[in-house]
Amino acid sequence: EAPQTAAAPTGTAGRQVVKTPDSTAGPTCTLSQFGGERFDLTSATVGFSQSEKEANPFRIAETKSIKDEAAKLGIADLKVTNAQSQFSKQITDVQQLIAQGARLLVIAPLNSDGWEPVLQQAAAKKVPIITVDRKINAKACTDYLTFIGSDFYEQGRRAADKMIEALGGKGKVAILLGAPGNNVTTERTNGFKDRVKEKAPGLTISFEQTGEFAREKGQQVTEQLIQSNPDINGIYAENDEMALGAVTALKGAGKQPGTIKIVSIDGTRSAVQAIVDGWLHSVIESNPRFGPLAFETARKFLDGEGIADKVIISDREYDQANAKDSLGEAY
Amino acid sequence: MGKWIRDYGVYAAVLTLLVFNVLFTPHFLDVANFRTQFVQVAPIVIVSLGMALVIGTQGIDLSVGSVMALAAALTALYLGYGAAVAIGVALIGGAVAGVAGGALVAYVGIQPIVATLALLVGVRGLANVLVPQLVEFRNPDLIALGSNALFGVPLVVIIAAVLTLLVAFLVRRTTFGRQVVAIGGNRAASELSGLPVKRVLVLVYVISGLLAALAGVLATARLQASDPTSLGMFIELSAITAVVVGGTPLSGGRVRVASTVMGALLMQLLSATLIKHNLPQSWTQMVQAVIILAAVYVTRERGKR
Amino acid sequence: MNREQIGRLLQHHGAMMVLGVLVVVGTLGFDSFATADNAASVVVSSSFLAVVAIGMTFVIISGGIDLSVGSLFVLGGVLAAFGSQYGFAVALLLPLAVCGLAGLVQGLIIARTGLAPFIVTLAGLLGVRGLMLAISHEGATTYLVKNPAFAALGQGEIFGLTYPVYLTIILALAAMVLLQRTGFGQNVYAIGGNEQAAALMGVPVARTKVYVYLMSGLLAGLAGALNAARLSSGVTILGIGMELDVIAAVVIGGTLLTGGAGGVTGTVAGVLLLGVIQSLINQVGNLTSSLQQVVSGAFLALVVVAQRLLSKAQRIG
Amino acid sequence: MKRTEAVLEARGITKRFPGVIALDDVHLALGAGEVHALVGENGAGKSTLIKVFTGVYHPDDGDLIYDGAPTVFGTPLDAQRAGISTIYQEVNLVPMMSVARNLLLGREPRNRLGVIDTTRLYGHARAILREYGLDTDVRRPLRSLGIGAQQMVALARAVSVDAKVVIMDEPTSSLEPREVETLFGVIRRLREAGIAVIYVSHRLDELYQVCDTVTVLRDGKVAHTGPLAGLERLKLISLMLGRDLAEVKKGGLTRFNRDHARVDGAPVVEARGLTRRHVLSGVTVSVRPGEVVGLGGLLGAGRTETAKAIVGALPLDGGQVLVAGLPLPSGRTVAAIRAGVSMLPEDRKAEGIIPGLSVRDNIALAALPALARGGVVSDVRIDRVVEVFMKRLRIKAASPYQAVSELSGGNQQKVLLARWLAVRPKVLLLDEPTRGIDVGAKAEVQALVDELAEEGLGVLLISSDLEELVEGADRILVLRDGTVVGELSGDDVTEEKIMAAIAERADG
Ligand SMILES: Nc1ncnc2c1ncn2[C@@H]1O[C@H](COP(=O)(O)OP(=O)(O)OP(=O)(O)O)[C@@H](O)[C@H]1O
Ligand SMILES: Nc1ncnc2c1ncn2[C@@H]1O[C@H](COP(=O)(O)OP(=O)(O)OP(=O)(O)O)[C@@H](O)[C@H]1O
Ligand SMILES: [Mg+2]
Ligand SMILES: [Mg+2]
Repeated sequence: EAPQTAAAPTGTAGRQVVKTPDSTAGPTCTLSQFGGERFDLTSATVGFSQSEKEANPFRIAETKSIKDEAAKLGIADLKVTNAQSQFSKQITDVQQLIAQGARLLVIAPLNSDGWEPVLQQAAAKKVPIITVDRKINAKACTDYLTFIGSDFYEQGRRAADKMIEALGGKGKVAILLGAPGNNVTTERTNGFKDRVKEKAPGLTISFEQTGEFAREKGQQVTEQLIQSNPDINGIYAENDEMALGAVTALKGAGKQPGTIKIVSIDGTRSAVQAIVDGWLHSVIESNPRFGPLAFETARKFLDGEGIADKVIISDREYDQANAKDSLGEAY
Repeated sequence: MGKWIRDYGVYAAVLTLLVFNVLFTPHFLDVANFRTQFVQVAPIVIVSLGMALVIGTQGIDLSVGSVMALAAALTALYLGYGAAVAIGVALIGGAVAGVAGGALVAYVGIQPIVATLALLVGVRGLANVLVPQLVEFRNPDLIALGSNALFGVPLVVIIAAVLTLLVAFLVRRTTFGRQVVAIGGNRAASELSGLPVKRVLVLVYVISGLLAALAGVLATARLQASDPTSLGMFIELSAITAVVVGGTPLSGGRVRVASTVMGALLMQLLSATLIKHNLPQSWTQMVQAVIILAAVYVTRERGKR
Repeated sequence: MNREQIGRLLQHHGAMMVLGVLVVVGTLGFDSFATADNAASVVVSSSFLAVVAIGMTFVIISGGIDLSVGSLFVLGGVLAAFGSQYGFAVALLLPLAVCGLAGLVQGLIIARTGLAPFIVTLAGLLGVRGLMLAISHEGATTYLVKNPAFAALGQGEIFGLTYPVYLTIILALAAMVLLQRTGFGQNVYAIGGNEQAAALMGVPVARTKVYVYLMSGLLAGLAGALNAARLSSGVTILGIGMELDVIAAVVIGGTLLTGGAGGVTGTVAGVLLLGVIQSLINQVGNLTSSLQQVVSGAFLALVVVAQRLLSKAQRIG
Repeated sequence: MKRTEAVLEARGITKRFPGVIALDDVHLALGAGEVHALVGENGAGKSTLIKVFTGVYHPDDGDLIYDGAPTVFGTPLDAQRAGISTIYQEVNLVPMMSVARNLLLGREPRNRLGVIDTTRLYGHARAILREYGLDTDVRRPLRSLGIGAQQMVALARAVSVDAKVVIMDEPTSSLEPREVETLFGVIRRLREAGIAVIYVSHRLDELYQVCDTVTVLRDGKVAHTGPLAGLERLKLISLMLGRDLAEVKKGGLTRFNRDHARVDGAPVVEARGLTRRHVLSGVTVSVRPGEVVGLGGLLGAGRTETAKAIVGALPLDGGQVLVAGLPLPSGRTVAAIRAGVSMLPEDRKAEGIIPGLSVRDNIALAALPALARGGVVSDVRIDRVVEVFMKRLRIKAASPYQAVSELSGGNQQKVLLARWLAVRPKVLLLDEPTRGIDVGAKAEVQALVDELAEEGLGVLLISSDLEELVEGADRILVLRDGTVVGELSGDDVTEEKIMAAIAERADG
């Protein structure tokens, strides 16, 4: 049996769609406000700093999208670094990209805080920074140009909505947390809990343990969970990998699909397939294909157009209704 | 009395945890629970067995987690030729990593911790180059290996048990086992006594590599997916802890197989207890630290470093 | 005799020489390598690792190992950021006090019970990280550095290099003097070389060990605090696996893991070497992340093998 | 004896280890300027008593009186600070540190800034060592020195602190005659300076040369104490062994009884032109079955290296070893042992015993392949072999399962001999087989060597004890600077001739 590596979809399938700003959006940033000068993207050095190894579908699709789009636009000198999940390394990586003469930086930050040294250096050289998928806690237009990505808190809330829908607003839910200390973990947890509190007080969260965003850990924690809390009704996994690990655990324990409702976030091909198979209830998407939007934003900015302080993309959701048809769009 | 605690302290600790759980953890006495704990601990036990041998020679093998990842990658790559071939190739991969580590230690004379640290970094990278991302598979044989049971006992557990017996036999009853311990006790003396020191050292790392690879295959079979990125991350620390908590001194010259298995069980039970009681990560880690220290303290080798 | 001297030189300063070679290669191979900016980024980012590695050098020379430094580093940062709301002094002293205490406790356990440093500091690694998570609400809270004076400690510059670089240089020099020219330093070498003999020669073994781990804890906490000042925040996801980088740097620098030999110069060179390798990989700019790991692993192996062969050559010569 | 004069005094000291009473109500008084011999069989408790004096062990019972007041030394450091300076049985220095830093560890000269003044450190060290006839580069690591030189450094270190009491536990066991003379000079100077010395040695000649008083320990108890002068040698031995004077006299002191008959036949082992840079240059040795060949020479002459080269433990630049006419592959100990060549190493602690293993496992170690079937060991066979040798060599141990590290030096040595005899060698290379073992055990070992030669074993005997060499060997090769400078056989085998062979070349 051949390994089933999910190839990223070609064409425009699954392309990111901007949710905000809509046409009447608030403050914008122009080249003159930012204080840089115009340059030609195709001949400039562009730096992309990836935060984690390209080992999960999200990161693979993200890096690929940036590289593909750069190639498509004819950007000759794209420098890519990878921080291998070490934050200190990412700071150094970006500083070295600046030192190598990068005129534009696209950063997928490992963490939202702690960017002071990079921001100072970039500001001094007037290098615009576009952060993708995760925010940087700093001032848009002064410290960096803009943020393009999903709203993780909102993702958590939407996951809660799905869980409430699945369980009819009551029952016991377990959370498989992401890696501790990670902003994504925090926001997806808070969004979920807040929404549950306001909309379905009958839903109790009786278990929350970290699965570190990894499938095996998700499996192991779920095995312990269903053993000691057999009355659990739903599992909220903060990414697809842990959800799929949970599925393996449920299969191993002889459970039938659908007896425990699982909701997760990301929208990888395997997860969407698992909806089709009945194991997952629904998945909130977190779209990693930042290339087109990032470079379009850069182009607009260099052309003098105003850029919103954040560009929130609209994430789809997959469930029984659309999973089968949307398989081609999942990454 | 002191000696008794040293030799059986880890058993007493496991017993204490069991009693605690029986009293305070719901559904602990279910058969399914024990099954879960044994299944989860099996790969750690297998890795720890190899680690115990390596530590017996006064070495250490930090590369086991990466070797597991390599085995996972190779399994995925060769699954097209059938499960048996894939497992074979994975084991060969583990053995080759062991040869590399062993050769660096025995023939070049690099300290084990450094030699295997280089492997830890490099082999995981290699595994990722081979299989850059998680790959799911549906090979029924491999899945069966991970989830089937014989007389109600999961295959994974049976394999771990058999390997434990095998390694115990190796240590107690064979020339090789004695030589391992002698080399760990005094390498210069062993050399002058005509023991094939270098060969034994290489063999020990090969065994550790093989066992780690097998653990990687089993974990992969259980996960029904090959995940070289995160499989076996930090397992070297769990394995070393299991060995040391079991009373094998890091200074070598002694291998305690049964206690090592107990050490692994202790750590497994501990983490299960903390998960089942839904403690936050911060507490989990602090409690683990205290228990490790306490266990190592009671089983410590008096008068030795 | 001459051969022997060369051999010894190569072993002690091997890292320095490889460093030199790599710098030349980088300069010839990449236009943007030998620029002031790039050099500054390597030096600045290395300085934090170097501070931790200096402490580790003492620990390893004494025949021990300290796996808890990564956790102490992140704890130091979180505490500094947390403390910065109460002023400069708290921001600096709180991490030093707590991390120093953690080092002290580990040192006491190691010295008094004779437990293996590996396992004690492994427990330290877990426990300290747990403490950090507890303080930061499971890592969810990132404290920001509110005190401008403290932030300046990590960000202020002289001649394009930040203060921590100069502090690192001062610390390295002080450590050299401490190691080579004081009784304490001699004691560290002695217990690493032969603990039993050292005890019989009247070296206060237990006390020396306690100081060594105390120092390692203090330096890891200090590095974490400085880093927090630099980042203006107490980032909670730092330091995982840092201990391995630090140990690698110390070993590449020629300090023997068996103890009894080594020095601070080598360690500093080892840290810079790691930084330069990383910078070279970044210069290439398109190695996949997995391949980067293979390269790092192979390089580490290469350096230690070369060192080993050189020291063999020296012994024969 | 006036108690008040004692600098250091043990009153009823008792020290127990699991299973043994190492010291049992020991009394010993040491006066200023007195050189006090402490003797006894292996395991009698000498080292233990010394460790009690120096704060390494704490007595279970009894008092230590130092300078007239009851004292408890918590650590060796306390004892050292109080003025008790010790040279331990095994060289206890730090091999990787330089000679100078070893010598002055803990009292390095400081400069005005309070940091170590390296110039003065080295100058000081050089000056001290010159007094002991040692002229080496003090900046070199200690391990680059021969074991004898290391012992001299340890000695110089101990004496050069301002001590009131200097304790020496077998200081001469690795010294060459000239160094021993230097040492005695030092001891006499100490005596004149009013410093008390405790001197432990198994070499009785030495005791009579330098000691005033003697205390004999037997099984942890004081068997005798009094002035040495006037105490007959045989009487002293009978006190140590706890046997009747008459009985000792009858058995005589002859360690070797065998007639040095001419041995014929082809050499069982033949080493030709062994060469290794800086160590050996063209050493040729052969041993025939039933022959005891002695290797004489000063420390560092290359005797150990010759033996190591023969068993393949030292890589060679040139030369060849033939066993029964067949060449051995160079640098492979396994092959040498399989061919029937075994070596008893000189450094028991570093190269001999495996401390964590039992007596039984230590004995069986080298013979394991022969005692196993298909790689699986046979306990029955091991037990048989172990029993035979423990009996034959009279190894004193609580049981075969006792850890070998708990045995006294002499018994450890016997365990090692047993290890080698268990592989049924054709040639046995013995490097200082009686170093640090008591007269009784020494005689047993020597008798054993005779017996083995009688049975047709070839023996290469390395010893710094000329008397032992002369009485034991049929033929003697004298080494100097890694070359054979003389060969003596028949009536030429005398101490004078050996000395002459060494000296002749040294002068020339
Ligand atoms: N650490 C220990 N544990 C158990 N027994 C010990 C220990 N040290 C010494 N012994 C025992 O105490 C007794 C006295 O040993 P000690 O080393 O004092 O003898 P010794 O007179 O110095 O002998 P030698 O001449 O061989 O050096 C011996 O029976 C020995 O086995
Ligand atoms: N000053 C020196 N320079 C270089 N090498 C030395 C020096 N002194 C000693 N050595 C080395 O150490 C060795 C001394 O070893 P050792 O004392 O074991 O010699 P030996 O002849 O076996 O004497 P013994 O058996 O009495 O100890 C020499 O062969 C030599 O290789
Ligand atoms: Mg003794
Ligand atoms: Mg010798």
